[in-house]
Amino acid sequence: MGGGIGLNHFLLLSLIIFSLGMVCVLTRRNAIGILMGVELILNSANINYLAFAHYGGAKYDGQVFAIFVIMLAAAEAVIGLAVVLAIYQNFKTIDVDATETLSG
Amino acid sequence: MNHALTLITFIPIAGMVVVLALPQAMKDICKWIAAAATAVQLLIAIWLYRSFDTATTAIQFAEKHDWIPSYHITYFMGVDGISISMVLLTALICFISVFASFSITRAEKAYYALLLMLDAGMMGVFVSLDFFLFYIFWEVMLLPMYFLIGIWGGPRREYAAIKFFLYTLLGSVLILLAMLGLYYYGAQSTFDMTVLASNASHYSTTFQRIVWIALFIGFAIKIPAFPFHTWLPDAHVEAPTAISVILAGVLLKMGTYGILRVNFAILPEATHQLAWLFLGVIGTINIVYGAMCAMAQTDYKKLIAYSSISHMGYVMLGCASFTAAGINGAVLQMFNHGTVTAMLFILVGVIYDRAHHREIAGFGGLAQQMPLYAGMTGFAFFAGMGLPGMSAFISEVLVLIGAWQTHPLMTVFGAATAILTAGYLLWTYQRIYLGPFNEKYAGYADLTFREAFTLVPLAIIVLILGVYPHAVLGLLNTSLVHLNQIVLSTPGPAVALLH
Amino acid sequence: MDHPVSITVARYIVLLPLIGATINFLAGSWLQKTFGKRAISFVGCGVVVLAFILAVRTFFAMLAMAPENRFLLDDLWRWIDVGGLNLEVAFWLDPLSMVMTLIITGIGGLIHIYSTGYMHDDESYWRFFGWLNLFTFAMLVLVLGDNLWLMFVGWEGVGLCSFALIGFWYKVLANTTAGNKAFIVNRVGDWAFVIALYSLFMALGNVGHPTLVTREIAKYAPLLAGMPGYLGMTMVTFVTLLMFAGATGKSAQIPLYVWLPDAMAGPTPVSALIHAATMVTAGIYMVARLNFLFSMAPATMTVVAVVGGLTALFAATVGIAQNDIKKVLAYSTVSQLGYMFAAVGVGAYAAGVFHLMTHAFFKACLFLGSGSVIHAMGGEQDMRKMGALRHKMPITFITFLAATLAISGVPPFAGFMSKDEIIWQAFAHGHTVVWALLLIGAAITVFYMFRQVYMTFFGEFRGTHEQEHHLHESPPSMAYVLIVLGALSVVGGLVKIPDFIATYKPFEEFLEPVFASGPTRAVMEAGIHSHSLEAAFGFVTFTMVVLGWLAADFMYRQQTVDPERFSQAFGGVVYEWVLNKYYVDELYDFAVVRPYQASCRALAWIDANIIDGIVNLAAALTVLGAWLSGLFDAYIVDGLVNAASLVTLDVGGRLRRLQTGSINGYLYGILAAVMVILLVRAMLHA
Amino acid sequence: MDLGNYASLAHFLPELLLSAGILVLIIVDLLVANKSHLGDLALIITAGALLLIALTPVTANAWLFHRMLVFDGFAMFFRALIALAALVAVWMSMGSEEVRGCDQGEYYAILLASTLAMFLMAESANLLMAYLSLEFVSLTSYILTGFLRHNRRSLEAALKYLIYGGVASGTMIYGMSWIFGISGSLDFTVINKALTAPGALPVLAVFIALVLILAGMGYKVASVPFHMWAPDVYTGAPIPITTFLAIGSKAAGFALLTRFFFPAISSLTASGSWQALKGVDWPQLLLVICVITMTLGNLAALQQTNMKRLLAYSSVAQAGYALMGFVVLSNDGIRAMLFYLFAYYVMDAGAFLVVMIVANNTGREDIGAYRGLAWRGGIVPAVALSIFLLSLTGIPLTVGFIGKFYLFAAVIRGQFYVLAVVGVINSVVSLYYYMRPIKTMFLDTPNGDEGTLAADTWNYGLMSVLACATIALGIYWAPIIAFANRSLNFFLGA
Repeated sequence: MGGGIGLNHFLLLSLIIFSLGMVCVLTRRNAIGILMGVELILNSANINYLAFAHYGGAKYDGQVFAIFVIMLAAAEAVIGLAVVLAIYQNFKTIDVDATETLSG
Repeated sequence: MNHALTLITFIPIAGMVVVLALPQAMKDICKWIAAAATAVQLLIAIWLYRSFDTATTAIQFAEKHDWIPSYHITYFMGVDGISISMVLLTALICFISVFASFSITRAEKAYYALLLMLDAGMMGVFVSLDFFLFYIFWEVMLLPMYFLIGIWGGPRREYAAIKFFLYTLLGSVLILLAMLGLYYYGAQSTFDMTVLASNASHYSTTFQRIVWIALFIGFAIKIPAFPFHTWLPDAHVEAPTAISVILAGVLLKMGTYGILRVNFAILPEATHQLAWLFLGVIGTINIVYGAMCAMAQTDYKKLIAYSSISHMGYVMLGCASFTAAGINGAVLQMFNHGTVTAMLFILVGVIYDRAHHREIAGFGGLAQQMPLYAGMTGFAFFAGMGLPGMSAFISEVLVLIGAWQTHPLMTVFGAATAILTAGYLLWTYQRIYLGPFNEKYAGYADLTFREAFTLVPLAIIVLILGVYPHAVLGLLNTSLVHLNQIVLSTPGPAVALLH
Repeated sequence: MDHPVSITVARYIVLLPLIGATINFLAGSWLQKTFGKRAISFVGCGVVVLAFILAVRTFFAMLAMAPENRFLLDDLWRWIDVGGLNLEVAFWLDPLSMVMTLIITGIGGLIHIYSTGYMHDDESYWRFFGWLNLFTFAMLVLVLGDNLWLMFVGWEGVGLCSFALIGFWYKVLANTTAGNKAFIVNRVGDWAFVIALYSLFMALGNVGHPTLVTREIAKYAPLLAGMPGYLGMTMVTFVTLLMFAGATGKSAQIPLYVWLPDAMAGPTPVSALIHAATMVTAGIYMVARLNFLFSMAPATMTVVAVVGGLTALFAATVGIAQNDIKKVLAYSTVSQLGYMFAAVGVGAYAAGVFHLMTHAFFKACLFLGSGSVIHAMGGEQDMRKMGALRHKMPITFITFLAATLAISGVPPFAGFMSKDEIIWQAFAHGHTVVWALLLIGAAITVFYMFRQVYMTFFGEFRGTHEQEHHLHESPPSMAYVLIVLGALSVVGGLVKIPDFIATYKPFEEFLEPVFASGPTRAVMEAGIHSHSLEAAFGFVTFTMVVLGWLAADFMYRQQTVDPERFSQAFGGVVYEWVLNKYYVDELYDFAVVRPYQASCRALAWIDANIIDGIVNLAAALTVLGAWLSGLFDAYIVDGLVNAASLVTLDVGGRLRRLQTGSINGYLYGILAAVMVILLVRAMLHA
Repeated sequence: MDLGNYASLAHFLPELLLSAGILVLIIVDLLVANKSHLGDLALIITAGALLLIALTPVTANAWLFHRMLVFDGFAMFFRALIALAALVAVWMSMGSEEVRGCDQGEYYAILLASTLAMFLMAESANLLMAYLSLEFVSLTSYILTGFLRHNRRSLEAALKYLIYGGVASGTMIYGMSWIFGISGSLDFTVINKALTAPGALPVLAVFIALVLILAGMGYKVASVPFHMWAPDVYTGAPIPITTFLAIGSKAAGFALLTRFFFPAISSLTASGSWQALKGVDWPQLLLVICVITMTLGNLAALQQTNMKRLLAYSSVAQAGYALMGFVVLSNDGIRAMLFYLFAYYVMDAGAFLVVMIVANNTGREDIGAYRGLAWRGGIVPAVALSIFLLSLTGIPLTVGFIGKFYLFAAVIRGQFYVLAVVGVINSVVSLYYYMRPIKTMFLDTPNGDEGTLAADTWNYGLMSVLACATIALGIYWAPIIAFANRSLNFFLGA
C-alpha cells in the first residue's frame, strides 16, 4: 500500500475507538455516559466491517451488517433511555451506583 | 411365580401408595397397612428361601426386561446365594421395625410412607443385577433416610441427617463414575453385572485398581469403614429407634454386599491385590478401634453404634481372607449382626422411651425394676459378644479361622477384640442393670407385649443360627466358594502380606 | 477308636439339665409363685439326678465292654460344614469323659440337693436353679463334645454360668464386678485357646486333613510332627502352649488365677460346684483329652509342669494368711489345680485325672461344709469370728475334718492316694524342681487347712451373742450331702492304691485306652519305676505332712506358739505381701486395666474431634470457598469500582455484599476475565 | 437445498404464526376494553406454535431466506424447547400476581416477540442473523425485565441487564468483525470452509475474536465470568419472566453457542467427535470456564437466602454442567447437553413456579417464607419443590439425574476424568444448598407468621404436571433421548 492509507490503519482506528468505548463504559458513573460508551464500541465494530468489506473481496455483507448495527444501536438506545427515564421518575437520579436496592 | 422379586421389591411401594391415599382421619391404621405390606414381603422372602436351590451358583428367580435399550439399561433382577440371605434379612428387619415404630405419633402417614419407601429401596439394592438399577435403588434409599432422621429424630437431627446424606452421596457419586467407567471400557457396553463379571479380565490392571478404589470408598462409607465412619454414631444417636434398627440391621450390610457383588465379582484381580490392605487392615482397625471407642462412650446408643462399627470389621476381614470359611463367615456375620444389633437398638429404645435419656451413668439396678427387660438385654449382649451357642459366634469363628490362614497378625487382633467386647458390654450391663437400684426409675413398666414381640423372634433366630447355622450357610456356600475361586484364580498381590 | 459304637443315651444325659434350665428360666417364677419352691427343687434336682442315673447305667454298660471298644458316639446333626470345616453336634463318650460325666452329674446332683437347703430363703430361687442346671448342661457339653469347637461351646458356656452365678446377688455391685472379672479374665485365656484351634485347623489342613474332631486329630496328629509353627516353635508346641494358656484362664493358674478368689462372691454351692469340683478342672480335662498332642511337645509339657508346681506352692502360701473361710478354700483350690497340672505336665495323666476326681470329692465337701458354717453363722465368713463350732454342728465338723485329712494327704484318705502319686510321679519323671515345689506345697496345704479347722471348730467362740444363739446344725438336705461327700473323701481314693502297697489300679486301667497314643505311652512309661524308692518318697511326703500339721497344731490349737512371731518376722513385710496376695491384682490394675481405659478415652476423643473434624473441615473449606468467592466479587471487582467512584459516592456497606449491584463492577469483571484469558493463552504459546 | 424467500415460508410456519399472533394481540389490545382474556389468547397462540412445530416433518433440511436461517433437526429441538418454555411462561404469567397489574397486551405481545426472537437465534446460520436475533432477544428481555414499571428492583434490573447486554453484544460483534475479516464471509458454512482450508491461519487473531464472541454468547447462557447480571436480573424481573429467561433465553444461548462453535468453526470427524481449529484452543478455554462456572455458581449459591437469587446462582451452576457436554467435543456430549437442557427446563420451571406460588400467597421470596411449609397447608408445593430441587441436585428417579448421568457418561467416555470428579464433587456440594429449602419446609416448624397457602388449580395444575414429568422422565426417558438423538444433525449442505 506504500504510504497510502490501508486496512491496518482502519483496524487500528477501530481498535482505538473500541478501547475508548470500553474505558468510557468502565469509568462513567452515569447511565447515559455508559450508553455512549456502548455506542463507541458498536461503531468501532462498524469501522471494521466496512474496512473488511472494502478491502476484502466480499460482497456488501459488511455494509449491510454495519447498517443493521446502527439501526439496532438506535433501538437499544431508545429502550435504554426509556428505562433510565422510568428510573429517574421513580427515584430522581440516574447515577447507577445510587440505584442499589438489589443484591441481597 | 416368576415375578417374585418385582413383587417383593414393590409391595412396600404399594403399601406406601395406600398409606398416602388414606384420609387424615384414618391415619391410625396406616401402621397396620405398613405391617401388612412388610408381612407379605416377609412371606414372599420365606417362600424364596424355601424354594431357593442351594446347589447352583446360577442366578435364580431372574427377571429381565429392556428398559432403555439405546443405552443397554435393563430391568434385571435376580438372586444368588449372596443376596438371598440379605433379602431375607431385609424383609425380617423391616417387618420388625414397623412394630418398633408404633411409638411414633407425629405425622404417621408420612413416617410409614417413607419407611416403606426405604424398605423398597433396600430390597431393590439386594435383588437388582443391573448396575444402573442397583445404583438407582442405592440412591433412592438415601432420601427417606434423610427425612426419617431429620423429621422424627432427636435434638441434633438436622445435622445428623444432612451429614448422612452428604456423606453417602459423596460415596455414591464415586460409584456412579466407576459404573460408567466399567460401562465404557469393558468388553461390551453393558450394565448387566453378570456380563460385566464374565468380562472382568478385559480391564487393564491400573484401570481396575482406580475403579476398585472408587467403588471401595463408595461402599466403605456405607459399611462404615474407618475413617469414613463418623456419620454413623451421629445418625444412630439422632435416629428414632426403628430407623436405627434398619440402619444398623440392613443399611450397613449394603456396603459389604456391594463390595462382594461389584468389587469381588467384577474386578477380581484388583480385589485380589488390594483386599489385604483395604479390607484386611482397615477391617482390623474397624474391629479394634470400634471396640475401644465403644468402651469410652457415655451414651448407651452411641456405644451400640460403635459396637456395630467393630462388628462390621469382621465382615471386611472375612472378605479379605479369600478362604471359603472366611468369606462364608463374613456374609453370615452380615446376617447375624443384622439380627443381633437390631435387638440391641430396640432394647436401647425401650429404656429411652421410658427415661427419655440414654446416659449410661444415669441408670443403675434396672434389673430389679424390669427383670424381663434386663434378661433380654443380657441375652442380646452375650449374643453381641459372640457367645458360643448363639449366631454371632459361628460367623466370627468362621471369619477368624479363615482369616488366620492368610492374615495371622490381623486375626490375632480380631480375636483379641472378643476380650474388649466382653469388657465394654459387661461393664455397660453392670452400670445400667446391676448394682443398687436407682429409685428415680421406680414404677417403670417392664417390656410391653409389643416390645417383646419385636425382640423374641430375633432372639429365637439368634439361637437357631447358633446351633444350626446351616440354615443360612447352606444358602451362601456354593455362590461364595465360586466367587472366591474366581478371585483366587487371578494374579495375587505383589506386596508381601502382613505375616 | 476309629469305629465308635453309636449310642443315643449321651444326648439325654446332656439335654436333661438343659430342659431343667429352660423350664426354670421360662416358667420358673410362675412355678415358684403357684407351686412354691418345691416345684423348682423338684425340676432342678430331678433332671440332674436323672442324668446321673443315666450316666451310671452307661458307665456299667461301658464296663461290660472290652476296653478297646469303650468309645461311644452320639451323633445328632451337622453343625458347620464350610470350607473343609465339618463339625457335627455329637457327643463323645469314652472312659475319660465318662469319669467327668459321673463327677459332674454326681457331685453336681449332690450340690443341687444341698442348694435346696442353702438357697431356701432366696426370692429368686428359680433363677438360681436355672443357672445351676444350665451350668451342668454346659459342663457336659464341654466334656462330651466330640470336636473342639463344641467343647469350646461348653467352655464358654460354663464361663457364662459362672459369671451369672458369681454375680447372682447382683444388687451388691462388688459381686457383679467379680463376675465381670471372671468372665473377662477367662476371655483372655479363650483368646489364646481359639488361636490354638485356628492354627491346629490350618496345620491339619496343610497335611490334607482339615478337622477339629478330637478323635480325628488324634489320628492325624502324628503328621504334624516337626511342622514349623510361629515364633520359632514347632506347630505342635505353639498350639499346645496356647491351649495351656487357655487352660490357665479356665483353671485359674498363674498368671490368670486372679479371678477365682473373687469368684467366692457367689453363693457357696456355686463355689463348690463350679469353682472347685467341675468347671475349674476343665483345663486339666482338656490337657488330658488332648494328651496325644501335648505328649508330642515336651517343651509345653515342661511349661505345664512348672507352672502347675509354681501355682501349687504360690497359692498355698497365700492361703496361709487368709481369714475368710472361703478365700482359704479358694486359694487351696488354685493350689490343688496346680497339682493336677503338674501331674499332667510330667506325663502322669491318669494321676492328674485321679486327683481331679478326689479333689472334687473333698473340696466339694469342704466348700459345702464351710457353706453350712456360714449358713449357721448368718452369713459370717471371717474365721476370726468363729471357733468351737464342733459342738454345735458335729456333722459339719466330722465331714469337714474328713475332707481336711483327705486334702492333707493322710493315708488312706482319698487325697493321699492321688496327691502322693502326683508328687512321686513328678520326681519319677525327673522334674526334681517341680517335685520340690509340690512337696513344700503339700506341707503348707496341711498347715493352712488345719489352721482353718482349728480356727473354725476349736478354741472358743469369738462371734457375737446373737450369732452364738443362732448357731445350729444345717438342715438334713445339707447334712446328708455333707455325709455322702465326707464318706467319698475317705474311701473315694481306693480305686487306685500306690504301687508300693499293692498293684490295684482299676481307675488307671479304666482310663488306659484314652492314653493309648504312641507319644503318650512313651511319656508315661518314661522315668523311674522302683517301688522301694516310691515308698521312700511316700514317707518323705508324709513327714512333711506331719510337720505341717504340727505347726498348725502348735499355733492354733495348743497356741503354744504365737503366729504373730512369724507374721512379724522381717518387720511384717512378708506377711503384708502374703496377706495382700502379693499385690498381683493391684499390679494388673495398674499395668493393664487403667492404661487400656485411658487409651480408650483418648481414642474416643480423637474420633470425635480429629477424625470427625476432618470431615467437618472439608465442609468448612467449602463454606470458606463460598466466602472467598464473595470476597472476589466484593473486593476485587467492586473494589476497582470504588477506587473509581470515591469521588462521586459514599462507598458504604457495599463491600460486604457477595454480589454487588454495581454495573461497572460487572464490566470490570468481564474485562479482567478477557485479559486473564488472553494472558493464559499467551503463556500457553510462549 | 437453498430456498428463496417464498419457498422458505413453508418451513417457517411457527414463526409466522407467532408474528401474526403478536399483531393480533396488539390489535385486540387496542380494541377490547376487558384485557383479562389476552392471556388466554397468548396461550392459544403459543400452543398453536407448539402444535405446528410438532406437526412439521423434520425430513428435509434446508437453508431458508438465502442462507440466513437453517432448518434442521437441531433447530427443531430448540424450537420445541423454547416454545415449551414460552408456554410455561405465559401460563405462569396468567397465574402471577405481579403480572396482573401490568399492561396485558404489551406484556404478552413482547413475550411472544421474545419467543420468536429465540426461534431465530436457534436457527440463524449467519453472523448477521445471529447478531440480529440475539439483539432481538436482548431488547425484548430488557423490556420484560423492567416491566414492573413501579417496582424499583425491576427497573434497576432492566437497566443493568441492558447496559451489560449492550457491552456484551458490542464486544461480540467486534469479534465477529474479525471473523468476517479473516474468512471474508458472514455465512457459517463459508466461514467453516475458509478457516479449515489449508494454509496459514492467524491463530491469535482468531482466538481473540472467539473470546470476544464468547463474551456475547456467554452472557446469554450466563456462564462465568459473564454471569454477573443473572442474580440481579433474576431477582428483579417478574417471576414468569425470570423463568422464561432462565429456561428459554439460556436454551437459545446454548443453541447459538453450539451452532457457532461446532458446525461453524469445527469439523465433525467420522468417529462422531469434533475437531477444533488447529492451534485455536478454545476447548481448553471453555473447559476452564465450565469448571469455574459450576464451582463458582455452587459456592455463591451456598450463601443465598432469597429463593430467586439462590435459583439464579443454581442456574449459573447448571449452565456449567451443561457446558460439560460442550467441552468434550463429541456428539455424545452435545446429545447429553440437549437432554440436560430439556431436563433443566422441566425442573427449573417447576422450581420457579413454586417460588411464584409462595410469593403470590405470602408476598415473600426469602427462604424464611418456606419455614415449615409442609406443615402449614403447603404440603403439595413443598413436595413438588423438593422433587424439583432434588432433580436439580441429580438424585435418581428424577430427570435431573438422567441428565447428569448422560453428561458424566460423555465426560467419562471423552476421558476427562478430572472434569468428571470436579463435576460430581460439585453436585455433592450443591446438595447442601438444594437441601436447605427442603430442610426448611419439612424439618423446621412454622413460627406462625408465615401465613398459609391457598391452593389454586391454575398454578397447582402446572406444578403437578411438571413434578410428575420430573419423576416420570426420571423413570422412562427413552423418548426424550431419542428426540435429542434425532435432533443431533446440523445441516451443513451446500
